[in-house]
Amino acid sequence: GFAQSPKLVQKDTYKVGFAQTESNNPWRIAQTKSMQDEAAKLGYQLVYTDAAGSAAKQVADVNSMIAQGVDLIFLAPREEKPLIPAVMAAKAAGIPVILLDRNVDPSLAKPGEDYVTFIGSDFVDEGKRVAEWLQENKQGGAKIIELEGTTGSSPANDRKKGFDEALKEGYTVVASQSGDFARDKGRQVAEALLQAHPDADVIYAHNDEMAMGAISALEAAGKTPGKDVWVLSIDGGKEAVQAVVDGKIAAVVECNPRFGPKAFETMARYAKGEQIEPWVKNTDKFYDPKNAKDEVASAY
Amino acid sequence: MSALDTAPSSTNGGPVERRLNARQATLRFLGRYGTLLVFASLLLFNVVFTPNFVAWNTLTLNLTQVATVVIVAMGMTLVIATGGIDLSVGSVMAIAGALAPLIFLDRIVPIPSHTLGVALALTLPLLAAALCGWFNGFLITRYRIQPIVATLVLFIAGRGIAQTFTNSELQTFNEPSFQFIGKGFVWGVPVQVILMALVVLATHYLVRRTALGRQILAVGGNEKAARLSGIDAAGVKRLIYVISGVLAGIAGMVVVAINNASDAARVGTLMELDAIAAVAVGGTLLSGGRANVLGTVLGAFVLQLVRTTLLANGVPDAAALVVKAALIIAAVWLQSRAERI
Amino acid sequence: MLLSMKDINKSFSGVSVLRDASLEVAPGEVMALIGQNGAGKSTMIKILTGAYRKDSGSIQFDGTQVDFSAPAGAQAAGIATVYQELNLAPHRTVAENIFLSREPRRWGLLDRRRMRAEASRVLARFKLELDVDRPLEDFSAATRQMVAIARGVTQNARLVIMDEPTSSLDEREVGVLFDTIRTLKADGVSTLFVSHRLSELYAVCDRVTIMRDGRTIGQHPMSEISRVELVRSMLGRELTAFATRAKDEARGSDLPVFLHAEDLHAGTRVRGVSLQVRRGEIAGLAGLLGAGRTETARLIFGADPRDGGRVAVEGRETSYREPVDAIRDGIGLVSEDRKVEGIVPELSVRENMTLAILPKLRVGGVVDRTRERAIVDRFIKALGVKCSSPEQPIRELSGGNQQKVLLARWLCTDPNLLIVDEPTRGIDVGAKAEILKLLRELADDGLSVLMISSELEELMAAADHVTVLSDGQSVAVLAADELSEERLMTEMAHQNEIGSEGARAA
Amino acid sequence: MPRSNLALARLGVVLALLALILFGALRYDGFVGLFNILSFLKFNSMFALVALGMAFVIMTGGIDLSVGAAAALASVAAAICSTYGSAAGILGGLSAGLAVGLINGVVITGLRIQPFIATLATMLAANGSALLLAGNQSVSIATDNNFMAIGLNNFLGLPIPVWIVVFAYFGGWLTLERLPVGRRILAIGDGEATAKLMGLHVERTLLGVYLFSGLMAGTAGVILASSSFAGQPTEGIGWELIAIASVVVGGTLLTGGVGSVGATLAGALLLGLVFTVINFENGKGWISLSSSWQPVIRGLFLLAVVVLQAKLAGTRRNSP
Ligand SMILES: Nc1ncnc2c1ncn2[C@@H]1O[C@H](COP(=O)(O)OP(=O)(O)OP(=O)(O)O)[C@@H](O)[C@H]1O
Ligand SMILES: Nc1ncnc2c1ncn2[C@@H]1O[C@H](COP(=O)(O)OP(=O)(O)OP(=O)(O)O)[C@@H](O)[C@H]1O
Ligand SMILES: [Mg+2]
Ligand SMILES: [Mg+2]
Repeated sequence: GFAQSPKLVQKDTYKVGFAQTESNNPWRIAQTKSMQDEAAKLGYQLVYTDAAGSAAKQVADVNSMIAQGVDLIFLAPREEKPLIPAVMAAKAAGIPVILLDRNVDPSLAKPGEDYVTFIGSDFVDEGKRVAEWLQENKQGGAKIIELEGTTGSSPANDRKKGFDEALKEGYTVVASQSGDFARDKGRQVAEALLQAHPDADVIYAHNDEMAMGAISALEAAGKTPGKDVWVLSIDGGKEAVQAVVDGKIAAVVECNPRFGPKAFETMARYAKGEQIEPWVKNTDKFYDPKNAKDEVASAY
Repeated sequence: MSALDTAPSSTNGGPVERRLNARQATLRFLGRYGTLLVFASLLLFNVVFTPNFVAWNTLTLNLTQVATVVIVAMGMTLVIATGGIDLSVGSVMAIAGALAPLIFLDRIVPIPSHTLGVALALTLPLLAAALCGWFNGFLITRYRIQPIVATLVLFIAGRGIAQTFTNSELQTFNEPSFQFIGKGFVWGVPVQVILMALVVLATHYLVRRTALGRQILAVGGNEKAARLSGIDAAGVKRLIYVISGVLAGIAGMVVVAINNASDAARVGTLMELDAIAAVAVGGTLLSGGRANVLGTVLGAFVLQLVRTTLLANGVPDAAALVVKAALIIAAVWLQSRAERI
Repeated sequence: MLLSMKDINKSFSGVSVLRDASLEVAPGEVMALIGQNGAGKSTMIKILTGAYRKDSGSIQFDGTQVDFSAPAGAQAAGIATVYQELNLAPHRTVAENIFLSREPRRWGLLDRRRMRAEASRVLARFKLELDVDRPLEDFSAATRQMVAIARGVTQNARLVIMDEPTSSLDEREVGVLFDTIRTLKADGVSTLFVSHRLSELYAVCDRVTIMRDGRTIGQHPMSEISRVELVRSMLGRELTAFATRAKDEARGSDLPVFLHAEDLHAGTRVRGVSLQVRRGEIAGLAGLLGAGRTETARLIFGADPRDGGRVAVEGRETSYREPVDAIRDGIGLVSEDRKVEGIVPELSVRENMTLAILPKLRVGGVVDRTRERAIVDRFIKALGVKCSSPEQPIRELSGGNQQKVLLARWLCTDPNLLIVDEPTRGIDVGAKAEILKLLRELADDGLSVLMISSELEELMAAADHVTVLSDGQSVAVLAADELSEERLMTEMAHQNEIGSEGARAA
Repeated sequence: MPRSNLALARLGVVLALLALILFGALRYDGFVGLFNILSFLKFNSMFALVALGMAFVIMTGGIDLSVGAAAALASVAAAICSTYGSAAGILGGLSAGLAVGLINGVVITGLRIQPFIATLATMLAANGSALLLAGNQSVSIATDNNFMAIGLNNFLGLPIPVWIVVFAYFGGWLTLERLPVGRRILAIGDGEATAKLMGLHVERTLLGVYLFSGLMAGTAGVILASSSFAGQPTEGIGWELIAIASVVVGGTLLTGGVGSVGATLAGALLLGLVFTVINFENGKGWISLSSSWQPVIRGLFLLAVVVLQAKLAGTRRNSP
C-alpha cells in the first residue's frame, strides 16, 4: 500500500531501541558503543538487544522492544529477508524503524513506507572499490588469494560479489576460502593457501581482522607483506590504517561503524517531519599509502 | 602370605590361547590402525593431487596449526576417560588469552618491572584457567551436576567474562618476549610444537605409567568400584578438570601470542568440538574408562590434514563440512568394528 | 525334544568358549545345567536366545530349526529367560519391569490399572507383597531377582531359562521358586536351571547336563548320579575337600580383638549392631535378606556415613569418612554386587586386581610394573583365574572368575581385616571350596575375616562365631559349638515375622 | 536419584518459571501484555519443539547434537519447496528433518557409533548441506501461497506455531506416559544391553526416537522458514545446547531412564524467558547491560537453576 512509515512526535527525550545483530567482532562492538555514546549524549534512553547472530532472535528482540513501547527502533538487520517480519510488526505497532548498515529485501519492504530509511554503505561497492584500486595500482595482473567472511553472511557474499565481478583479464582469484571474519582463522587459512599457492601475490581479505591474520601468515612464511604479497582489506580500523602507513597493507576501504551521530541526526530530522531520502549513504574513505599517514589519527 | 602359595591351582586357571582367523585379524588391524590408514591415504592423496605439498614448510605449518588443538585435546582425553566432557575449553582459552596481554600491558595494575610483567602474564592466566577447571570439577563432584551441563555454564558465561575483562575491545600488542610461546623457535622448531610434544608425552606417561592414570580410568570405568577400592574419585575428577582448564589456558595464550592480539569474542570458538572430534577419531570411547592418548594425537592430525587438504584444493567451506562429517564417521566406525570381533 | 542344541561352537576374540557343545530339554522337564565358572553355561544360553550369535551348530526348538538374531525373537517363540547378570530396568517400576515388551493395553493405550493389579497378583504367587509402583532400584538384590523370575515365568513360555536365579535368594525364597518350577512342570512347561548349589539340583531337577571347558561332558537323570560323580565330572578331578576344621584349639578369647563395633546406627537399615572380630578368626554375619548386613559392612568400611555408634580397630576409635581411610588401616571389602560395585569393566584383569594396592605399588607416582606383574601372576595362579591373559578386559570373564579377581584385589593388599559380602555368590563348587579354604588358611596366618553369607552351610563350615542380624539389630552371637542350622534360622527370624519388604517400606 | 527427588526438581523448574514471570510482571510494563506473551510463545515454539525431540533422545541415554543444523536445513528445504505450494513446503521441511533423523538413527544403531559422535558429524553435514542447498544465502519462500500463514496467522487467538507445540507436547506426553513404547524408551535409557536381553526391540525404538527428534527439528525449520519468509542456512547454531539445557533443567537425567515431557516444556520456556527479561531490563535503563554481560547472566542463571535442582534432588545419604 501507500501507507506512510509511522510518524515520530517531537519530544525532549526518547526511548529508542537498538537491535544489534551480534557482538563477536570489533566492528560490531564499535558500532554499539557509538550508538550508546550518542544516546547518552542526547540523554535518550536506549533499549539495546543483541541477537547473537540469529535472525530469528533478532525478530523476537524487536518484538520485545515493541512490547516495551519504544518510540523508534534502530535495526541492524542480520539478514535481508528474515527481518522483514520484524519491520512489519513495528510498522503495525506504529513504531518507525531505521535500518543500519544492512538493508532488507527491497521487494518485500520499502523505505518511506515500511521503514524510514536505510543508513549505510554498500558492501558490493566496497568490494568493487578494492578491485578497481588493485587494477590501477598493480599493473600486469595478479594472482589473488581471497579470504572470505563468514560463510552465508551478507557482507561476505556482497564483498566477494563486488570484487570478483570487477576483476579484469589477468587478475585471477587462485583460491578463495572462508576465514570467518576472524584473525586466527584468517591466519590459518592464509597459511594453508599460501603453501598451496606460493605464486600468489595479492591477498584480499573481507575485513581487517583477517587481513591482520594474513600478515602474520606471510611473516611466518618468510614473505614480506607489501613487497612479496600485497594485502587488501575492508573496514579501515586504526590498526589497519596504521598497517597501511607501515606498508604492510596496501590499501583498505573504510566501512565506518560509528553510526551513532548520523543515526540520531536522521531520527531528529524525521521527527521534525523532514522527508528522508530512502538511502542515507555513508561516505566511506579509502586509505592507501597516499593518504594513510594523514588520516590514521581519524580512523576509528 | 604363605597360605596363597600353598593354595591349589585349579585345572582351569591360567592363560588360554588366543587364535584369530584371517578376517578377524584384518578387522583388528583395521581397528587398531584404521585412523592411521585414513591418515596415510590422506597423505598420499595430497602428495599426488595437492600442489606444492611435499615441502618442509608443509610439515611445520601443519604442526603449528594443530598444536593448540592437540594441547586442548589432551585435557579432553583425560576428562572423557573419567566419563565426563568439557565444553568450556574454548571459553577458558578466551579467558586466559584475554588476561595475558592485560597483565603485561599494565591494564590491571602497573607492574614496575617489565620482566615481571611478562612472567606474570605467563602464569596468572594459567591460574585463572585452573580456577575455571576447578569450578567445573566442583560443580560436577559437589552437586553431581552432569558434566555436559556443568561445563555448559562456563561455555556460555566464560566468553562473556573474558569480554568484560577487555571491555569487549580487541587487545593488540607487540611483546616479543611473551609472543615467544607462539612465534618463537628453539633449534628451528616452533615453540608451540615443542609445547605440544611435551604435553603429549606427559599425558601419555600419565595414563600409561602413573597410578593417577590408572585411577582416572577406574573412576571413568566404575566410579563406585573405584571409591570402594580406596580411590578419591571426586578428587581425581576435580584434578582432571583443573588439568583440562590449564591446558586450555596454555592453548589460549599461544593463540593470542601468534596473533599479536587477543579477541575475547573469537579465541577458541568451536575448540570443544575439534577436541572432542579428535578424541573420538582417535578411538577413545566417550563413555569413559579408556584413554587413547596417541590415538587422540593422530585423530587431531587427521582432522588437520583434512582441513588443509580441503582448503588447498579449493573445496568450499560448506562442502568441506560434509566431507569432514563423513570422515569422522568412517574413522570411528573402523575403530568400533574391530572392538566387536 | 522341545529344545535341542547341537554342536554349538563359539569363540570370542579367537578364544574358543564353546566347542561342539550340545543341550537337550524335553517337554515338561526340569533340566539342570552345571559346570565350573567359565564352562560356557551362560554363553550357551545367550546363544539360544540370540543375545550372541553362534559360530556354528544347529538349534531346534519346538520342532523347527531356529536361529534368533535378538532376544526379542526367542521371547516371541516361547522362550523366557532370567539372565545371570540381569538387573532389569532399575528406574522403572516393579510392575513395568514385569510387563515390559508385553504391556496390557486398552484401546492401544497402556492399561495401567490392570498392569498394577496383575503384577501384584503375580508377585503374590511368590509370596511377595510389594508396592509395584515403586522403582525397582528401591528394592534389594533378592527382590529384584524375584521380580526377574516373576517376569520370566509369567510369559506363558514353553521353556523358562533361569541362569543362577538362586545366588542371591535365601532358603525361603528358594523354596517359593521351587514351588513355582513344579507348577510350571505340571503345566507342561520346561525349565532350564543353572546353579552352583548341588542340593538345589537334586531338589528340583529331573536331569542334568554337565559342561566342562566349553564341551558337554554328559547328561544324566538326576537320580542316577551321585554328588561325588557329578562334581568329579564337572571339575574333571576330585573335589579338594574343605576340611571342617576342629574349631576349638588356638581360637579362643585369648586372641586380641581386631575390630570392635558397638551399637552402630545408620538410617532405617541399621539400628543397633554390635560385633567383634578377633585377629586371625573368621567371624560370620548372618541374617535374612534386608537384615542390614551389607549396610553394616559398608558402615564399618567407611563407605556410608554413620549416624551413631563406635567402631574401634585394634582398640583405637575410628571415624572413617571414606573407604580409603579404612583401607589405610588394613581393611578390605569385597562387595556383594560385583557388577555395580566391583569390577571396572574396561580395565584388564591386571588393572582390576591391583586397583586397591596402587598406593603401595607407586614409586614416585609411577606404577612399578615388575612388581605389579609378579603379584598378578601369582594371584591368577593361586586362585585359578581363567583368563586368556592378564591383559584381558575383566568384563569378558565369566562371573565366577570376576569374583576371584575381586578377591585377589584385596588379598594382594595383605589386609588385616577382610570383609567379604557373599564371597562365593555365583562361584562353582570347586572354586568355592578353594576360596573358603584359602580364607581359612589366611586366617590361620593372622588375617581377620568378617564373612557375610546367606548360605548357612557355608557359615557353619567356615566361621568361628556368627553374629546374627535381624531387622537392623544384632540379636545374637553364636559360638562355633552353638552353630546349627535350626539355631541360626530361629535367631534370624527373631522379631521378623513379616519378611516382605513392601510391608516394612510402607 | 530416587524419583520423588526428581519430582521435586521438576517442581523447582515450574516454581522458577512462575517466579520469573511474576518478577517480570511486577517490574516491567508490557511484560504480561498479550503482544509480548504471543511473540514470546511464537519465538520459543521452535526451541520447545527441538527440546521435545531432544528429551526423548536423552531419555534413551543418547544425545542429538544435530537438531539445530537439521532445523536450518529443513528451513532451506521448506523455502525451496514452498514454490510448489504450501503443502510441498511443509513436506519438504519435514522430510529434510526426518532425513537427518534417519541418518542419525542408522549410524547409531546400524554402525553402532556413539550418539554424541554420530550426531556431531551429522550436525556438520547438515550445516554444510544447508549452505550448499541455499547457495550460502537465505532463500526466499514463495509469497504467493499460504505457506507463510503458518508463521504469521493466528488460530483461535493463538499463533499456529503455538498450536503445533501444544499438539506435539500432548502427543509426546501421551507417548511417554500412556503408550507402551514410552515405557520401553525409558527402559532402554536404563540400560541398553539389559533392555535388549529383556526382549525389547532396541534398535527399532532408537531409530524411531531419532526420527522423532529429526521430525521435531524439521517442524521447527518449517516454522522458521514461514515466520521469517526465508530458509536460513546459518540459523540453528547453538540450538542443540539450548535444547539440552531445557531438557536438563526439566529434570531429565542425561544418563537416560527418566524424563518428563511437561517439565521439558517448562525448562524451554524458562530459558527463553531469561532472554526476554534481559531485553526488558535493558529497557529499564537502570543498568545498560553491555552485550558481554548477557552471556554471563545467562550462564549464572543456568548455574542457579541446576544447583537449585541438585540441592532439591540431593539425597541425604550421598552414596555415589
Ligand atoms: N563377551 C565376551 N567376550 C569374551 N569372552 C567372553 C565373553 N562372554 C563370555 N566369555 C568367556 O566365555 C567363557 C564362558 O563364559 P560363561 O559366562 O558362559 O561361563 P559360565 O559357565 O556361565 O560361568 P559362571 O558359572 O561363572 O557364570 C568365559 O571364559 C568367559 O571369559
Ligand atoms: N524393605 C526394603 N525396602 C527397600 N529396600 C530394601 C529393603 N530391604 C533391602 N533393601 C535394599 O537392599 C540393600 C541391601 O540390604 P541390607 O544391606 O539392608 O541387607 P542384607 O542383609 O545385606 O541383605 P542382602 O543379602 O540382600 O544384601 C539395601 O541397601 C536396601 O537398598
Ligand atoms: Mg554364567
Ligand atoms: Mg547383603
